[in-house]
Amino acid sequence: MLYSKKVMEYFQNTKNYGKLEDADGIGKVGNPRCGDVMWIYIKVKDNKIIDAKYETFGCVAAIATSSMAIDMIKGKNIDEALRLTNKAVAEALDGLPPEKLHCSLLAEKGIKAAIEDYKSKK
Amino acid sequence: MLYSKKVMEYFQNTKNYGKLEDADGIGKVGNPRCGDVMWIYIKVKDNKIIDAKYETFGCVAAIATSSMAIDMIKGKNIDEALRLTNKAVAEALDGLPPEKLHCSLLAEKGIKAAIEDYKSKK
Amino acid sequence: MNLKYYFDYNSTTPTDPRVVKEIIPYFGTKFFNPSSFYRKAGEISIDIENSRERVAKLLNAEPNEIFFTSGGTESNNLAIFGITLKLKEKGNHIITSKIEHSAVLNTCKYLSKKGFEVTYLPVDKYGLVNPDDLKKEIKDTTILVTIMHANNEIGTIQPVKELSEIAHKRGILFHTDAVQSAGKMKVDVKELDIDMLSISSHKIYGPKGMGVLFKKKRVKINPMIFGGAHEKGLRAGTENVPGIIGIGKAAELAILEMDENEKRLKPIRDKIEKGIIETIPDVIINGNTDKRLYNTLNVSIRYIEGESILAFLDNQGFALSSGSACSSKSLEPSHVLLALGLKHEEAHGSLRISLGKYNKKEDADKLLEVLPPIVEKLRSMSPFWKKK
Amino acid sequence: MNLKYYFDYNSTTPTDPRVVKEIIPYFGTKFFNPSSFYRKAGEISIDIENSRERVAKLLNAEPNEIFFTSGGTESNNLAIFGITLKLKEKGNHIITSKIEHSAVLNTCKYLSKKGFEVTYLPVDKYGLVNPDDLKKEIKDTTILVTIMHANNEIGTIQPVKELSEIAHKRGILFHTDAVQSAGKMKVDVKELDIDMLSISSHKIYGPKGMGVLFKKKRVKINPMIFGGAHEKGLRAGTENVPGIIGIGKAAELAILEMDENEKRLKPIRDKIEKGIIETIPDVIINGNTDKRLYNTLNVSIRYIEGESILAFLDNQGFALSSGSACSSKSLEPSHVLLALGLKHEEAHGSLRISLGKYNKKEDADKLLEVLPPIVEKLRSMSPFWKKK
Ligand SMILES: Cc1ncc(COP(=O)(O)O)c(C=O)c1O
Ligand SMILES: Cc1ncc(COP(=O)(O)O)c(C=O)c1O
Repeated sequence: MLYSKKVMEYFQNTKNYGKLEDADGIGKVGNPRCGDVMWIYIKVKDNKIIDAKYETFGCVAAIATSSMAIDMIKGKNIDEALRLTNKAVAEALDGLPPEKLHCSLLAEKGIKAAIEDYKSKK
Repeated sequence: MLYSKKVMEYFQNTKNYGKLEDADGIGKVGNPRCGDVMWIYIKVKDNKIIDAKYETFGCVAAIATSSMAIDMIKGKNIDEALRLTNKAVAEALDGLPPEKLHCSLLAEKGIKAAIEDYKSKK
Repeated sequence: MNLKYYFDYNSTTPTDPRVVKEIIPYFGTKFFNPSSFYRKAGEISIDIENSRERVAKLLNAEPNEIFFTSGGTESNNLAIFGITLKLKEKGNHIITSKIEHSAVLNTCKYLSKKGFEVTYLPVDKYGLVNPDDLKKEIKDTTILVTIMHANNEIGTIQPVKELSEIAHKRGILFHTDAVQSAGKMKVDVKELDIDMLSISSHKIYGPKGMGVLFKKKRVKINPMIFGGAHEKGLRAGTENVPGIIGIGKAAELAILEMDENEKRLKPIRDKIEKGIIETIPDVIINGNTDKRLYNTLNVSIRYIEGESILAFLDNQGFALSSGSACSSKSLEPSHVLLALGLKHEEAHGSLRISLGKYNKKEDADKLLEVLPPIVEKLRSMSPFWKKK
Repeated sequence: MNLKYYFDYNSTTPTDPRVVKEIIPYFGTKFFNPSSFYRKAGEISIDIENSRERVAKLLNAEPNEIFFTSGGTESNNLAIFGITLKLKEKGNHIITSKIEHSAVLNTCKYLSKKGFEVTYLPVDKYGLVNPDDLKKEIKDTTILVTIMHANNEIGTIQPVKELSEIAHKRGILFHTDAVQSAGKMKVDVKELDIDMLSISSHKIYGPKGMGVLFKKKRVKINPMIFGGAHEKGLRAGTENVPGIIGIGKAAELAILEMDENEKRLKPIRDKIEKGIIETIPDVIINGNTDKRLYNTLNVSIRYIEGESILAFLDNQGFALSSGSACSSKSLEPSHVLLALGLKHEEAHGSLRISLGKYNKKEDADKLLEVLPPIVEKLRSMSPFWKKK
């Protein structure tokens, strides 16, 4: 399996993980059967994502895309975050092996789910 | 193809070949289609084979068995020569590869044919 | 060779330098085609026969029961296709197990699309086939039972002698995939009463691209690759002479070193097993710890996924494998682990540690040092861990 | 390497020392299984892809059209079985020629026992297939035309471009066995418009036990060996990495040296041909002297038998081959020579001289010195010679 340098960097030095105790929205996506589960936590203030974290059970690509996606939404407002595509995440990681593209999709879905959760609680 | 040392010796240093101009019997056996033709010439005096030669178109085994068979009948009387078996020829050569045993049969047949030819002319 | 942290010997082994040394001349001064007429070529065919004898010795077989192929996969295919094509008038039923290597499973799957019926015997939670299950599944149309000797992922060793006896009582041929057992432990085709058996060179410190099918003389099978009359007409193609010489030398070395390897490696494997259980909570040891290859350890580390563990280990120079879907190219995790009854997520979180003759005790100690913090870090990222 | 008097390069070639050098690390430091997860294994799969690219270049193909097999024989089998199994609903008719290698002929013979119909096109007395014959034999049920590029015994080069065009006009796939042409002469799959093509490593100074099937992307065929998803699912089995690296390097060297080899070897071959004609009466040159591999010479020496000639030559250190039945294990002489219309005894008396890159002009001179007295001696023993 050959990952880009960027993927390995994000995988190894991943920082954005852990539970966000006072999260305003949580997106739980994925299925342990398939080997990938991603929980995205967001904290929102004035329509802006002021903090975000993830918890991920999954492979290198799943962890790296989680971490990258968090980096990409932190500080953004919700609408911007909703426009984040899996493609953008994969590109930011200098690409993913074809069989791993579904991981970036998971990150996109996780963020959307977290925002929805936030909206539904509002 | 692995021949015994004896076969190679008889093949390389074969001496008994050539036409016997005043032969008393000639045995022509084999078939060029199959790659082996043996002509056995004998000269007979007082029921004894006093000289013999062969001409052979064929492989190493065919040539070596021709030469060996000639050695084995020269000086013998006809009845003895008729008893020469292909097995004896092969054994005298320290054996032949299985797919080459038919060559020794040819030598046996050639000698029998030559003796028959001699008898029929008598 | 830099094998310090290589723990993936069930995947492949380096070619023993003594084997390489024996191979080299066959690229150069001894390059002749063994089918050619001249003496130097004839000498190569003698060398091939010597190699056949060495392999025969490893299996306690006769040299004329040894056929060279291009690997374990081809040997398995040849055994299965060879029999089924030969006996298809007699019956169309094959019995195998759920935990076979893909070289057997996918061959059977293909045949089942072509009108054959295949029964996949289940295994217990340690990976053992129950001989009674075999008895029950045999029917009048059964023409072949193929059950592996030792499993590549969990190391579980099947009772092949008992299984082959059951097959034979019903007049059915028995094949075993011994790719993982041969060279590691005694494999005696006479004692086990096996009709056909597959081995692979690159699993026993021989070169890649070479395998052997043992086939009893009285067992007649169809060839699969047609052409020249090589391997007594069973396998056409100019002989891979370096490969043949290599597997012969590898077999010879295996006979000599097998016991010593077992004596040295089993304690190391056991130590790793014990160390993992003691330092990492929530792990499952997969396989049958009584009937298991002495070099193999398979463990599921719950709440995390195998590829991630492999990646962190790889960064520190350790080579292992996992039954996770992510570390292979399929989407499903190991069919072997699932057959044991593991949940998908447990199979995804599995590690296989397989030792070989270049492993040292110190390397294992190092692995035990490195693994727990990796597991801890990954668990700290996992949504499942803290939820316990 | 002691190749002074080796004139049997069409049978096999020594592995070029530069190829051996490139192979060696893959037994040791680079022994990893390319399917494994860790980085060092990933590097091996990159090396494999580089090798694929080198082979692709040799054929002017795309790398994803190159599939590694265990040899020329398997490649031919895979092409033929692969298509016939895939298209058997569409038709059951195969067209080939009478002078194919046994790897094609015996595969076709097997299929003809399994319900396929096979047409064996005749050749003219120089070994050429007549394109008109192909046109005539194509019918609605034809699913494959497989005709070799250059013949291994006589060197005759078929008009494959023309032949494949005829097949394509009728929507039929075209395979060619290029085992003897690839590496020796330009083989451009785009220019020749070939759907599938076989090559063999050990004929181009690469290691034995390795071959390639070129297959156009749009051509779908069935695999023949089942198991893991290697070679994009077309050929299962742990990759023979040293073999793959070896054929890649051999391909690279062939591209570089092909022209030079032709320039140097053709005059030597021609000199031998001329020398034999001038010094030995009653010989027949077999093959097409216009459309012929530059390294190959096949001559029938009438009234004597080939094996005997080979044996005397062998004693003096010369390695050649013959189309005589006696030098092989069958009873029939070369089917190729018979297809040219030669009498059995003329085929039995044939010699094949095939040159390669280690042959020198002086060695050829030596052969010309040695051969006539051998012929004379054998003729003096022959019952046919004096009867003329
Ligand atoms: C149990 C088992 N059978 C068959 C094979 C296939 O052998 P090869 O890699 O030689 O094709 C392997 C290894 O890959 C194996 O572990
Ligand atoms: C024309 C031709 N096709 C196929 C083959 C078979 O190739 P391999 O020896 O690699 O099996 C050969 C050589 O033996 C050959 O000359």
